[in-house]
Amino acid sequence: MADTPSHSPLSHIKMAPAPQKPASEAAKELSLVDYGRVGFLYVMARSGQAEALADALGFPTAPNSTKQTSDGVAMTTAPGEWALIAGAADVDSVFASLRERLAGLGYVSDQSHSRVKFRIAGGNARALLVKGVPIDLHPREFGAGHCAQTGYGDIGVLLHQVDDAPTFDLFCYSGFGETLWNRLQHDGLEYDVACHGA
Amino acid sequence: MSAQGSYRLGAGGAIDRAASVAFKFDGKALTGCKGDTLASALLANNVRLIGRSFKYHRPRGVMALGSMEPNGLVEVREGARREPNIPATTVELFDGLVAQSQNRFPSLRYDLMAVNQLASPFLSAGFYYKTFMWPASFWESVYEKAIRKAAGLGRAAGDPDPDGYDHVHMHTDVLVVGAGPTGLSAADAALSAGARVLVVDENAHVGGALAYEREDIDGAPASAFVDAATQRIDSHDNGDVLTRTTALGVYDHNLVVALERVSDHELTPGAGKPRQRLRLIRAKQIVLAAGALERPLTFANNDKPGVMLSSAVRGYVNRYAVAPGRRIAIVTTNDDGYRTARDLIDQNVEVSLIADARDHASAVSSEIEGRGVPVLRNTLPQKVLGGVETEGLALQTKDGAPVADHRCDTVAVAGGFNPCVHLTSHLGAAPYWREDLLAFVPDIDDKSLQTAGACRGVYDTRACLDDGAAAGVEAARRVGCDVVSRSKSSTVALDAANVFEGPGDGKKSFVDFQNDVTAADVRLSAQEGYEAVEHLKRYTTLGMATDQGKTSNINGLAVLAAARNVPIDVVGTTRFRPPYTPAAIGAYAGHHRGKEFQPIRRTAFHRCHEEESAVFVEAGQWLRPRFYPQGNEDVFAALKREAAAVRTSVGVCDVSTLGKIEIFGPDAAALLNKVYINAWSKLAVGKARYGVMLRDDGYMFDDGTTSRLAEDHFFLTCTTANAARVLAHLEHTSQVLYPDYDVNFVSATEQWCGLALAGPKSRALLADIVDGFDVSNENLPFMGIAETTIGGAPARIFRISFSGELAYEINVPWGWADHLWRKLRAAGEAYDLTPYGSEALAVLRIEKGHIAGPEIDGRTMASDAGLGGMMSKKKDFIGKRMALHRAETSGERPSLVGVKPVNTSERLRGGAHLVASREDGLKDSLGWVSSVTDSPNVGSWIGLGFLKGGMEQNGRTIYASYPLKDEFVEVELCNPCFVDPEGERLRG
Amino acid sequence: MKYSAWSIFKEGLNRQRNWPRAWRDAKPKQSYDAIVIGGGGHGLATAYYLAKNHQLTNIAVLERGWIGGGNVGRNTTIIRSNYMFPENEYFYEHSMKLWETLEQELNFNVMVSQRGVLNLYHSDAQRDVFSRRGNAMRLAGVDAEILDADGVRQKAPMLDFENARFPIEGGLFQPRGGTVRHDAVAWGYARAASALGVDIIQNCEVTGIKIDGGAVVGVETTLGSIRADKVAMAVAGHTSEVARMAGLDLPIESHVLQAFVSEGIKPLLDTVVTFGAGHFYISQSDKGGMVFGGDLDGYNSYAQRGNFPMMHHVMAGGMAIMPTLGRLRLLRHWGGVMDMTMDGAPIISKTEIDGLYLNGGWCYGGFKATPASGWCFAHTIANDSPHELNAAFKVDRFKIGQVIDERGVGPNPWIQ
Amino acid sequence: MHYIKCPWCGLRPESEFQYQGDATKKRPDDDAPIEAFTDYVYFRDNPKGRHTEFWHHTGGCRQYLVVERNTKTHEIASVRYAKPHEAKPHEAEPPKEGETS
Ligand SMILES: Cc1cc2nc3c(=O)[nH]c(=O)nc-3n(C[C@H](O)[C@H](O)[C@H](O)COP(=O)(O)OP(=O)(O)OC[C@H]3O[C@@H](n4cnc5c(N)ncnc54)[C@H](O)[C@@H]3O)c2cc1C
Ligand SMILES: NC(=O)c1ccc[n+]([C@@H]2O[C@H](COP(=O)([O-])OP(=O)(O)OC[C@H]3O[C@@H](n4cnc5c(N)ncnc54)[C@H](O)[C@@H]3O)[C@@H](O)[C@H]2O)c1
Ligand SMILES: Cc1cc2nc3c(=O)[nH]c(=O)nc-3n(C[C@H](O)[C@H](O)[C@H](O)COP(=O)(O)O)c2cc1C
Ligand SMILES: [Zn+2]
Repeated sequence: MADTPSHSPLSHIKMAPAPQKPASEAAKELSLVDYGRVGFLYVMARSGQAEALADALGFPTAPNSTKQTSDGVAMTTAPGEWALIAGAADVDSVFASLRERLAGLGYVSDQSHSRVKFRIAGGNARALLVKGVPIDLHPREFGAGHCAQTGYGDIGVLLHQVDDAPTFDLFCYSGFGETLWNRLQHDGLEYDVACHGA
Repeated sequence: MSAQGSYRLGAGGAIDRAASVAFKFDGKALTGCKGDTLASALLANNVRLIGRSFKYHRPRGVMALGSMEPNGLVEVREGARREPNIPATTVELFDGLVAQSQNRFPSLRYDLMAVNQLASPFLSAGFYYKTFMWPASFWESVYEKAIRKAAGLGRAAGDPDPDGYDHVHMHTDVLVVGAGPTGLSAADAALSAGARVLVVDENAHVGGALAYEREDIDGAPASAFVDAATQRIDSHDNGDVLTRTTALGVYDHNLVVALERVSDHELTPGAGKPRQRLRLIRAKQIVLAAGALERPLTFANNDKPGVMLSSAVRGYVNRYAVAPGRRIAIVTTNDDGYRTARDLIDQNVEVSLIADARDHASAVSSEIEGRGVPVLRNTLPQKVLGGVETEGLALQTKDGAPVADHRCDTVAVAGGFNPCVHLTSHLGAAPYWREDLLAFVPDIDDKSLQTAGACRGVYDTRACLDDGAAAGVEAARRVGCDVVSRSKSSTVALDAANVFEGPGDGKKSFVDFQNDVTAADVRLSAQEGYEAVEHLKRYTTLGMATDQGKTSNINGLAVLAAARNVPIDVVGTTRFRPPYTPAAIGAYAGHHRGKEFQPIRRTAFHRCHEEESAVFVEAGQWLRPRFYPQGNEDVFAALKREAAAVRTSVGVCDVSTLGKIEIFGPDAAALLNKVYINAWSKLAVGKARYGVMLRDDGYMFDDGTTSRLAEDHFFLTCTTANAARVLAHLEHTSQVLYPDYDVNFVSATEQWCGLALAGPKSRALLADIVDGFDVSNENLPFMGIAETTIGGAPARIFRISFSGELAYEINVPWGWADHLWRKLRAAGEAYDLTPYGSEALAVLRIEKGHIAGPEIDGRTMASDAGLGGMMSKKKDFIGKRMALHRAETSGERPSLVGVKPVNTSERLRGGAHLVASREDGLKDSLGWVSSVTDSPNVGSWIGLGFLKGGMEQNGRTIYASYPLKDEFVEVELCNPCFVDPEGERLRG
Repeated sequence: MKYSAWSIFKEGLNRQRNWPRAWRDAKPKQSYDAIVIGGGGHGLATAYYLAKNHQLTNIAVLERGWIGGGNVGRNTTIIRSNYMFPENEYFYEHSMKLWETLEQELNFNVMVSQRGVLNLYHSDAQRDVFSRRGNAMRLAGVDAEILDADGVRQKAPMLDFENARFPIEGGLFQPRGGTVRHDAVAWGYARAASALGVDIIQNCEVTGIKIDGGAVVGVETTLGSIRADKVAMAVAGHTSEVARMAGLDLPIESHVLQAFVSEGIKPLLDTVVTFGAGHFYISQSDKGGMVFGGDLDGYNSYAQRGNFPMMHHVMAGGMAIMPTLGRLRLLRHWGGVMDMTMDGAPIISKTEIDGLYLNGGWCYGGFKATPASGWCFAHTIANDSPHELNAAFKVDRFKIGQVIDERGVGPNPWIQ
Repeated sequence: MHYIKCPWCGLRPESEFQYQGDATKKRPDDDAPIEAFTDYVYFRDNPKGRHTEFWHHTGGCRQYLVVERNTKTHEIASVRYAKPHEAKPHEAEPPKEGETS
């Protein structure tokens, strides 16, 4: 019995990690990867402090946008609110440091355990996502570096387009993790989705 | 003679003669070929009788092409995949297809129910409103049963649908509905202008009407244009053409819901494929290029197998290389009949006669006459002759002079065109009448929807191409593309006779074929005052069948207008509603069915519970352990064992589903003061407090325990059922009511999972697992909280109790759930630790008199639940004034009491009413029993309830009346707290 | 002409030549003793009972379109009297009794079909809530049965007993509940009222209510102004708009409710089934169509059409409880404008203006109330005071803390 | 289907929102007469036409929005935050012809 938290609501399903493949090949197929728990910090500005906070932490301010910061990838989720994605290993130190830096500006809540991350990548990634995501994912409207707080079917997700492969990350509440996974797997069947652990 | 049908022509058509397809109709094995529809294959095999009508069981056959078909309905497929009422004209032939005729007994050709035809004088429109009233009780038991059995055409499959459906969200600049010349041209133009374009067409093929015609465009066969345009659009990054995709409906803000029949042309869906896919298309601009439908004429026996639309006859010859008959007569009001004649003659099918309602010749009529076809002008059809099938035609001149009966096996009817205005009317716009076109055309001037081509009365193909391009360019311009507008084509008056009905009393002249509505029915309806067009529809059922009046509506309106002696535009049209063609309920539901109806939410301990063989129960979307049976225990045995363990040693229960919200900010306490009835400012850091929230109207909304973790940081818990609403309520309070509050929220329901550890031995067990934290009563008193670790896992421990025992709620981050559970189970062995589920939890809380969902049911005031004293007098809070006002004005309200049977062996039931005597009626009811349990602790059933007078009646006996089971139990009123009323256990 | 099997037979032989108009095509007179605004079920029933029970025959029903074109012509036709609060239960049971003899009363077959209404429950807690209601019905002398899962299976074997997300535990059944041919109710009352002398005036929209010295004196209409001593509003979804003409402020919101009908099929379902947990209910019409619906779309609306989210939800509810519906096809769907009160109970009441009466707030359940609503409203108008059956449905109850909130969701009609 | 242009998230379908009713009513102060409370809680203008109402973007940024919408045509005239925010709203392109929100 290891004294570490379990990694994912899918831990009971044994999945091999994704095989390494040349990028050109990987881009063609559709893959779905369970990353389980990652560092997920929720940052909230106090009234009137959103810009100051963004300045202090180097966070983006435009809606639906993301930015790589020294603490992780910051995504705007709501006016004066951000999700900060950090490595699971760093989360405690980033959390502690943010708490200090946020004094008077806002608050941070460690939500790493409340979310799981699934990654969808490859040529048919959009074809899969449109089965659940209602927003326009056409490259004219939504590209690498964009994020959106929306849903896949009835399950709320924070969607992040990572690159133009295209690769998308979905963060959903842990309680729905298994349901969303099963649904994505089912919806990907017609594209021969390959499912893996991280 | 072809193996693919004796009526198959030797050449031509867009079918693949090399690919034979085997299918069955009414058990008979037949052969068609690839590219056929079921209808064309049946016609090729000379199967003309394919169904019986709704009311009179008249023989019916194929009349049309595509989705407008009113008559040729069959059941397709078998078993759980059986589908009723499918137009044979829409079924693409595939190997192994099985189809059956419907609404006949014992067989299609000898249908006994056809006697209804003899009774037809008594079955006129609305006859059932006038009879079957005596005796009153006979309606359900006799008449209605018979009517219901006779009604309905096909049968539903008896079993759950085995196939899958999915939904896809789409966005586009321009959506074009219809891939005929107009639609393709519109799409092409919009795409070249730089817009994102999507084209949908209900057919398996592109080209729209052109697919059935022998026409040239710019000197080449039309198919060349169609193929090239389709190719151009489909291969473009921003273009897409979807066939087999019907735009079912237009909804607000330009949502078009379309159905793609992904697998209906195959025996079963391919691996991973849905049967059908609903496409939710949000289009900035919509171009409707839906074409026009030919309409029939109204005359006696116009429903017989062998009577077909003129354009359909032509289409069967041209596209499917099928001769619908050997000797075909044509009745027409315009040039379309002659176009049909031309294509028939070219294929060597005999055209025996053309009866033209016009008095004059036209270019094409002269051409056909010149090729030797007899033409009668000024002549109207009066009656189709024959038995089950068409054998001839009786005619009259327009002024009533007789014409010799004509012998033929098929009658092609050309009554003019109805532009396909349906989708323009979904948002409410009504079309208007154009006398020059003898048609209702769309009157839509919407900034996001245009009509083009035949759909707005432009019938010439060249003009359609121009009209489509103009609409496409305009759509692109409106979405911001830099283009120059083009002018729309003008409509050209139709050279047609203004005729809808042949001579006669109309008793067998069908207007609505599928619903068996005749011209006589329409006239009767008008005579009886059902003369508003919507009354006509409802009284006669005109236009209410599966084709929704595609062939019938206008002809019905014409008869009504004549009967009322007003122009047809005064009569108006009935409203079209989605869907354009009937669509599977499964497709609308999509993925949401069975267990997937709502997403399943699992707690962090789900696998632990599974390992402990828990039986789960739904709590909203959550699954929670209901009980943990041991051996073959049933629920009652298990819950008693589990509840007893909590009272005597220690139990553990998953409480992760409770809503949890972190509240930050300097105004957090002020916010809690607004939403809770009690005061929060003075709650010390490290302490928890029970709170009650009210709705604006003063009734109880929710309750829960909230803790202060720092001066500006609270941790709120609320009920599982209300978790989402409570968060919304907090946001409402802080964003809408008090936007100056400096507060932030984050939902933490899934960050922290929780276990309740309850029972006299809970402290000892807790002491064993915490990492050196002092859990003594002094250090962690009742309502105290601790932030510590358990085997390295960060933990928040709350000394709160729902069971009334010494108890703790332990929260750890989600990922530590397994760890915590295993640690507790290992350490718990020494204390006989027992996991307990929601059933035992209910026993415990009822014994303790704690209110829950059944008590806080939205109609309870805090004072009803004995919590009135918590309401702060010093501060404002949501619901305060209304609660106080209601308490003053609404008289004596039932309030919380405990009940137990006087005879302790008797059972109590939730939902019983509390009454003073057996004779009492509902008006005398004094209250009700809200929750009951067979209490292991008390040794009998006990209950909570609400009673007028409440606890003032303590000790009195009354009755719990449950007439649904004829139970009437004498009960004693008592303190709702049955266990440890002083609260020594939970504080000790 | 009296309707009967004999008249049908006679007219069948007579080429249907003698059937008269079902109701007279009346033109407005200058003045009436009473005017009923709204030619829906309630307005027409009110006129009928005013004439029949209170001998008030110099009256008119003013309908802005064609009679029966409002909610009476677009509802899912369910009738029941399965309420929990006495204020509701006695009233709706009175309605049920009137339904049971309505055909003979009106000489019009409105096809009252008492095929039973079955409300499914999925948990013990829900069973207890339903029991409280069922027991209330029984205490009021009304029929009700509580069924377990097997009992439900006998009534509706095609429900999903195996794979449902919310497994069926049982149901509350009212055998006398059922369905009625909705359009026929409007026509039947119109014909019977017209025969008693009531003017039924179509295409006559009321555009103003004339008040003099705190008392009503008539109405303005698109066909001119008409004098009347009493004016009674029964305009359902348009209650707020019409009441505003008299300056009345009401606890009502208008919301859209959708309904759906499938293609006609041979008998599949013999009773009315409601699946509350999935916001879905269904019955089969005599014509064979499966008629079903769900909840309000959930936003204020005067449009007689709904939107996709609720539509999807309803279909999913159907598939969740009756998966054999999957391959059946939706034929048509539409919407109606519901007058939602803030406590879910109706208003049949005098108003603060003399001679002005209000009938409204029927929410999504006013069809079953039609006979009793007309009956009580007529009583209230004729006597200028409510009958005991509708005394609680007064408009001022909201000001004095006496709401009749049987649903318990508070003043938020959009919450399901 | 209503599509609401959330000032933060952009154009989103109705299904992401929870309707929250009439936005013209203001919660009275604690000491207001009881009539003010009954009016606030129960009485509604319920206009046929332009209606000012709350939509809560529960499936997105969780902001309460004030939406002006026509209850007859369902057309949306304007959308703004209930609680003013200093942060930049979604790039507000001028609505193009034909766009409903
Ligand atoms: C989809 C749907 C399903 C329903 N299902 C059920 C059910 O199963 N069971 C049930 O009991 N109830 C049901 N209802 C509710 C029921 O239909 C209504 O509560 C009831 O019909 C309302 O009363 P009414 O018949 O008088 O209304 P309506 O038929 O709407 O009559 C009101 C009339 O007033 C007219 N009017 C409005 N303004 C004016 C004016 N200014 N001047 C003149 N005339 C005017 C309107 O045109 C209309 O004809 C349902 C409603 C809908 C929409
Ligand atoms: N000779 C005449 O008088 C006459 C009359 C009418 C049409 N026509 C001919 O018909 C053609 C008209 O061209 P057009 O492009 O305007 O119409 P069209 O009929 O060629 O194409 C319309 C297409 O839209 C499809 N459609 C209709 N509603 C749909 C929906 N809701 N969802 C998906 N698909 C749908 C139809 O099935 C059809 O394929 C021209 O070639 C014209 O000459 C001639
Ligand atoms: C109980 C019931 C059954 C119905 N059955 C049918 C039907 O079989 N065919 C049909 O086209 N419409 C049917 N309708 C719907 C009506 O055509 C119509 O849509 C509805 O009355 C609303 O009117 P509107 O669409 O004109 O606004 C039915 C309506 C109800 C209330
Ligand atoms: Zn938003």
